[in-house]
Amino acid sequence: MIDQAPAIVLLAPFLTAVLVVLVGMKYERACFPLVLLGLSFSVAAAVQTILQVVEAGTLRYYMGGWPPPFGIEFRIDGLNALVALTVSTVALISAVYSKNRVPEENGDKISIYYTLLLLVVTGLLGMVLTGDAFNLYVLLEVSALTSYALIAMGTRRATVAAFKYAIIGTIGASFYLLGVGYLYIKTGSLNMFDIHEVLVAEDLHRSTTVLVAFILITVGVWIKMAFFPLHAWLPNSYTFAPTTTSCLLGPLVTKVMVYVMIRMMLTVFDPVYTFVQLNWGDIVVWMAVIAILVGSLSALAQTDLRRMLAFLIVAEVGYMVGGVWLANTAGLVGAIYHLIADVFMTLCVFLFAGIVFAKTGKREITATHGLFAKMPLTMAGLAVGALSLIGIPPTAGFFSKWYLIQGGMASGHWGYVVALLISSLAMAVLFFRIFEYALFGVKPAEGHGDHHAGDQGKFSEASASILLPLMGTASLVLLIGIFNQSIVSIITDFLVQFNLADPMFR
Amino acid sequence: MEAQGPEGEIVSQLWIFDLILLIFLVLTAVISLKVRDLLSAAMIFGVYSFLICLLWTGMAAVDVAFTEAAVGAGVSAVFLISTVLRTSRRSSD
Amino acid sequence: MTPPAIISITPVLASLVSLLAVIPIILLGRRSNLREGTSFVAGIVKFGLIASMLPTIMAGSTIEYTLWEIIPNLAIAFRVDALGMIFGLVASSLWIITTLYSIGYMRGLKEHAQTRFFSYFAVSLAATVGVAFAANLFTLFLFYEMLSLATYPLVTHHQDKEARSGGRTYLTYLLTASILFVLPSLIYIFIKTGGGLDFVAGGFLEGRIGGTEALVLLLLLTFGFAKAGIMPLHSWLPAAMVAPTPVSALLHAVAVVKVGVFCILRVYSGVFGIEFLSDLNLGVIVTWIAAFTVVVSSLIALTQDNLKRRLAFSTIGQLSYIVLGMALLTPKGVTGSMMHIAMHAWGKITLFFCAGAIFQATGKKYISEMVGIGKRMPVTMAAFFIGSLSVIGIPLAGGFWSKIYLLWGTVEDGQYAMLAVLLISSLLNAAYFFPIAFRAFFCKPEDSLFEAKVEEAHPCAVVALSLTAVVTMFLFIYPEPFFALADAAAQHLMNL
Amino acid sequence: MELLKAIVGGMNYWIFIILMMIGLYAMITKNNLVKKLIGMSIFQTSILLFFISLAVKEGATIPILHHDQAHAKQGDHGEGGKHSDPSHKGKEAASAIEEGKEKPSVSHAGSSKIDPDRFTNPLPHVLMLTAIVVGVSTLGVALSITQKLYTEFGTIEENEILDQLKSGDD
Amino acid sequence: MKALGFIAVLGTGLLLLAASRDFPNWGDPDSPASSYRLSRHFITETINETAVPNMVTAVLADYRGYDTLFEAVVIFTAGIAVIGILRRYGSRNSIPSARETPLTPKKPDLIVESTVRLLIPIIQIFALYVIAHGHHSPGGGFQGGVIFGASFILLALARDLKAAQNWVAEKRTLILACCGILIYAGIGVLCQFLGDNFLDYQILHRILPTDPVMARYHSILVVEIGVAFTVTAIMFSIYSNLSSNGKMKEGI
Repeated sequence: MIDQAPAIVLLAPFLTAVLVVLVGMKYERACFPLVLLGLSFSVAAAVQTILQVVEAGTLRYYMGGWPPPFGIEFRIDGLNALVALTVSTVALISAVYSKNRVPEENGDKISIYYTLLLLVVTGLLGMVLTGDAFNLYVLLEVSALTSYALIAMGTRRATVAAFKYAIIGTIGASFYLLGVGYLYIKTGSLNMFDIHEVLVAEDLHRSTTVLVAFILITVGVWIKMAFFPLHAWLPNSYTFAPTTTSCLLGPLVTKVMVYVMIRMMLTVFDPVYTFVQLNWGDIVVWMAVIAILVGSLSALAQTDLRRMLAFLIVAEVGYMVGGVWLANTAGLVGAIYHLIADVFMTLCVFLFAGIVFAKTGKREITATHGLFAKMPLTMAGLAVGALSLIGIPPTAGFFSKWYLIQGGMASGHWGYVVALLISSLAMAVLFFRIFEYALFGVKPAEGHGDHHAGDQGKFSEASASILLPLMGTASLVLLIGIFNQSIVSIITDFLVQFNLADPMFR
Repeated sequence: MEAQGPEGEIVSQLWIFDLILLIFLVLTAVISLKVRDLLSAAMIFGVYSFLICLLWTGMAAVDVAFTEAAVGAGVSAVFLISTVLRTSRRSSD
Repeated sequence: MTPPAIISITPVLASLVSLLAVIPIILLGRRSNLREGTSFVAGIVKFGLIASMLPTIMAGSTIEYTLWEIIPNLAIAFRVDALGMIFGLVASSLWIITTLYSIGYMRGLKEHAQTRFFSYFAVSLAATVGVAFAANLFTLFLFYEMLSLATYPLVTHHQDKEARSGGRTYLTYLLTASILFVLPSLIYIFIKTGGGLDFVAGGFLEGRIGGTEALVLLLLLTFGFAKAGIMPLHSWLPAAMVAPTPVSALLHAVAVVKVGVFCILRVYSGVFGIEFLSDLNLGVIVTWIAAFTVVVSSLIALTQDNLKRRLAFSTIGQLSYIVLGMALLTPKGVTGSMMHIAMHAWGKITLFFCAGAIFQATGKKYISEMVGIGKRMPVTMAAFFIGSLSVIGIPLAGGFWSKIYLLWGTVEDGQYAMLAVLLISSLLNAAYFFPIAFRAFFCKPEDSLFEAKVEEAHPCAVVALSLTAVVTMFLFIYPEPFFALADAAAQHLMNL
Repeated sequence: MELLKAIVGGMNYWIFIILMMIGLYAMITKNNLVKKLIGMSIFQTSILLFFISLAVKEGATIPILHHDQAHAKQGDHGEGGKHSDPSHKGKEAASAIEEGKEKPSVSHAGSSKIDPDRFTNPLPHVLMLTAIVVGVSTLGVALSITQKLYTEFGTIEENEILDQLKSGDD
Repeated sequence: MKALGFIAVLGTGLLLLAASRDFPNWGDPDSPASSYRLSRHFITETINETAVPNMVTAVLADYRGYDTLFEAVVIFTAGIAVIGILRRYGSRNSIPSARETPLTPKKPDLIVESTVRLLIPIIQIFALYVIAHGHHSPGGGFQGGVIFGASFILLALARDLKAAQNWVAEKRTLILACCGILIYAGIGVLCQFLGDNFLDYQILHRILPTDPVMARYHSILVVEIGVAFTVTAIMFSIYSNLSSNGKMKEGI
């Protein structure tokens, strides 16, 4: 069964999703253990896959036994394997978190909720693993449809956001599909690697159609990943969705789309094409700079905790897009490493927001007042995530920022470097504001703070199923930071084939 | 002419039919978006789907045409109509 | 000439021991005696570990240990040399005394959250010693940031509005400077040198970067280590005086601020290299910046009525002495500045202890309210007097020696302007310290603002401050250990 | 006549772009949610139109083999099935594909009867079957969100919903 | 907003237009898409490798069977999503703004009823034909499934939702949908258990009394049936949710 691992990564959550519907009709309590089981299988298979990739290089799995380009293949290299493991791990963690929260937030639809949760994970994993451009679209839609539903299950503002997301998301996905069509009309192939071969072999890189295909795919993916100025759908969606939803979607969706962008830029189109021939690096990096600044400064202006975090996602997407378009090894290593690190950092802070909401029933940042005394473990978890977002060693965020800044300096994009530093500061301000509330309680200016804290201050740490995911994520953030070398070595092994050290990439 | 198969022949001679279809396609699309009565809009959207289905038959994509006939002209329109009847029939634009 | 480096884990342990002590401190939170006992034990162990390395260092060797390579060519590594040793010794020995003092102060004032206080205190010390023994710029930065964060809860200990705004200023200055200035310089140097940020006696930048780059980097790093309080990035220090006095004493007279200047010293000597700096003639720029800070801060100190704030501005000035001495780039200047780290630490901590003791015993913060206090708290005020002697640089206290060396340094290089600056500022120092002691002891009896019932502070505090005062005087008689270390360090750094 | 045909043929691409623009414009600017969704459907069908258009081959027929052709092939295949070891045959076919660039069809006797130019390209059809299904699924989900919005806000006009949100009675 | 939208739309249109000059000629048999080995292989080899005359069916269910599995999953997802969004169970206090009752009071209409009664069996038989005959003619699981689902929708339209639900109750639709997916995925997993890759039907010749090629042929049929199950169930489920505003009581 070991050589089936790549398929199991995906099939485990997928089949569980179907089973959950069936079992959930009769035994609602059995849903949660099933979900855990399915996702654990997925994580185990992902670990197995990554071990195989590290050991033996690229792994190929032909769906239906048809070799590409006739059939659909999974071609798993270091990048896929890493992202897949990340996705399945995060899914597992947020599933654990959802145990107590789903009955509270969507009590009448527990099995439906879990099914959607597993399906969105299936879609994301499928996007990560597949080597077929069209198949990616199908799985993109699987994850998109589930996201709409998961978000729409929140408050009534979430429904509005979900509709907006559905419209914008469909535009993005359709652009992507159109781009694939434009590639198909020129190459006649759908397999990503085969498309690349044809593009190179027939020197199609000069064709207008390929250029338009590139623009369409890039813009489509940017819409889906909420890259400024295409981010309008994101903040409200993640703010008003059920907390379990935002813990799952917030960290994953945008990052997986960043993965898709990297895959498209490097594997389908050639780095020589995307970076040298088009030479849009400057423009895109400047757009990323604006994204970073707008994201982090808008985050400063928010009073709603999750909305603030949502804007941070916008900034983080700017980091990654900018990092990729720096077009050098350090930048790409930084972007990919940040992709992985950021998934866990974001999960960490979203879990915290979820806990705060669960405990206080409030969405505002001020809801954190006095939490240091009441929930020290929770605050410790947040502290790790926050330090990582700010970029304090030895958390993961520091190392990604290190590589990104290194890349920015190496390619002379000083604006990007400055933007990174400013956004670090903005995040520092943001999180220390939270720490202050947590440390001091209500604003001292209001005077009667102590009574206030005393009134509703009877709660303590959340239950284990809510707290454990946070602790787990926090320790993962630390571990990813500490063992950054092994992750980075996988990434650099992946990047070697593109020969980015070539002087033409600056 | 004889060298081509019968089906191929049909395709190549239907260009004028194609042209009319395409024009009507655009017309129905615009009308379904312009009509203020949503029920009519949904109906006209059904017509649109049906036209596009004919177009595809003309382009030898029978499977797709079949599916579009069932899904686009049939089920999609029914979904739209049921939503319109469940919500509001008037549109401000 | 130099004996080979010794590989030993002692420096790591020396740094970590106080970090490990946090666990028992938290666990023993409810039993205050045991908790503070743990602090004591940790302090003594720490001091012992550092002292145990002294003979090796005195013999001219170094002790190294690489903890782990975190990014290729970039490791968390420790190395003990003479310069680090001076700082390590000072910080760890003062921790013991400060712990003693804190017991008196915290219990005397019945402060809340003492467990938190003692645990973060221990963490801060771990970071401080980590900075002292860092083998490369990266490790240095790591511990520097750790110190910034660990001291935040200490600064805001009172958790009131004032503490909150003070804490805000504190972190804003320190983090902004280090993230905006130090981190990019670090990465830039990393790119330019292709890794390996290890401190080397002659510096490693020479020949790798041009003059303009060197100037920009120098300024970025000088201001980036904002803990050194060089103007205009000094405002955090007075703001941080909202902290409880033991914190102000140890951290803001010794650990934190000295970490700042220590970092600057390290960067000048280990990254740029004295020779490289003097070749490019960059020292002059820094001396002028430092001189400006020295004079202006002394003038501001004159106008402060709050005792702790006056001490804070005094500290800002004294820190710039050290930077100035280093920037002279002469052997005597460098020696002087290194000695001043130690001498000023003992002197200033005495002053802070006294300020705290006064506050604890009488609740007074303002100098104008301290008329006649000497009669009620003679021990405290005597210690205060000794401390001010040391800081001003008058014989009978250790500060004299370091100041002499600094002056000698200016003369050696012919920088008479700097000589003038140092002398003027000494006068100003005297002008803002002596009146306090004078009015405390020699005011007319009817002017005294104190009732007879006012007594000395908590015994622990008094013992602590007497101890530091005695040591300050002792250093005048026997400055040998610090002198030898500073001299060795200077010889090593100047490649003499 | 030929020229006109070519123009009309090329017109498919034009019409696809026009339809796409209509759909996209409606999605972005229409105020009524149902109208937006109709626009979305038009947008999606325009992409289908593009894909199907690129599958068209002059003089080719629907991608289904004639009954006699299929029968001949199946008979041929059936004999093969009887005579040779079945599993071996499957492997052989697969390995023939593996070998790659040269037309795999030559590896199999009898397949030369099928002229690829006689049939339209089936692949875009397959893709668009999927896309149609995706389209109707999206429509269904979006319509259900619309209904939920109606139950919560009592309107399906975007500006009225936004006004209600702004007045802050959440 | 309108101006901005217009600019964006115009930009996109111009972009696409710019590329369309670069396209191969209309209907050109030598265009890359048509002449590439992928398309040629599908046209010439399908019959040899799968024995299915309808290339679309073969490519859909075999070469790109993995795609099609997820196509079915998209439908399934949509069904679950609509339930998740819209379905309101039982006792929750209803919101008055929702239109509770049908627009026009339903009177049993003799002509409509009897026509429908006559039509539905014919539609369903036709749907089964479409599913089963997908190998040889246009059609297959999706089309058949949609038509089958439409027969229930027709019933619900002509009479009311209850009548249709007597045939397929809510739970039953879900079970049916899951079964469809499980049939499809189950075939795939079965292939894995027999030692081949997911959905590699040829290995099934070990348990079916045929050779590998015919194993593919038959598996495609099974897979299509699975798809049909799911599509039928979900189409009806979405309709009943949409038409009853998630209450599953009265349709439109």
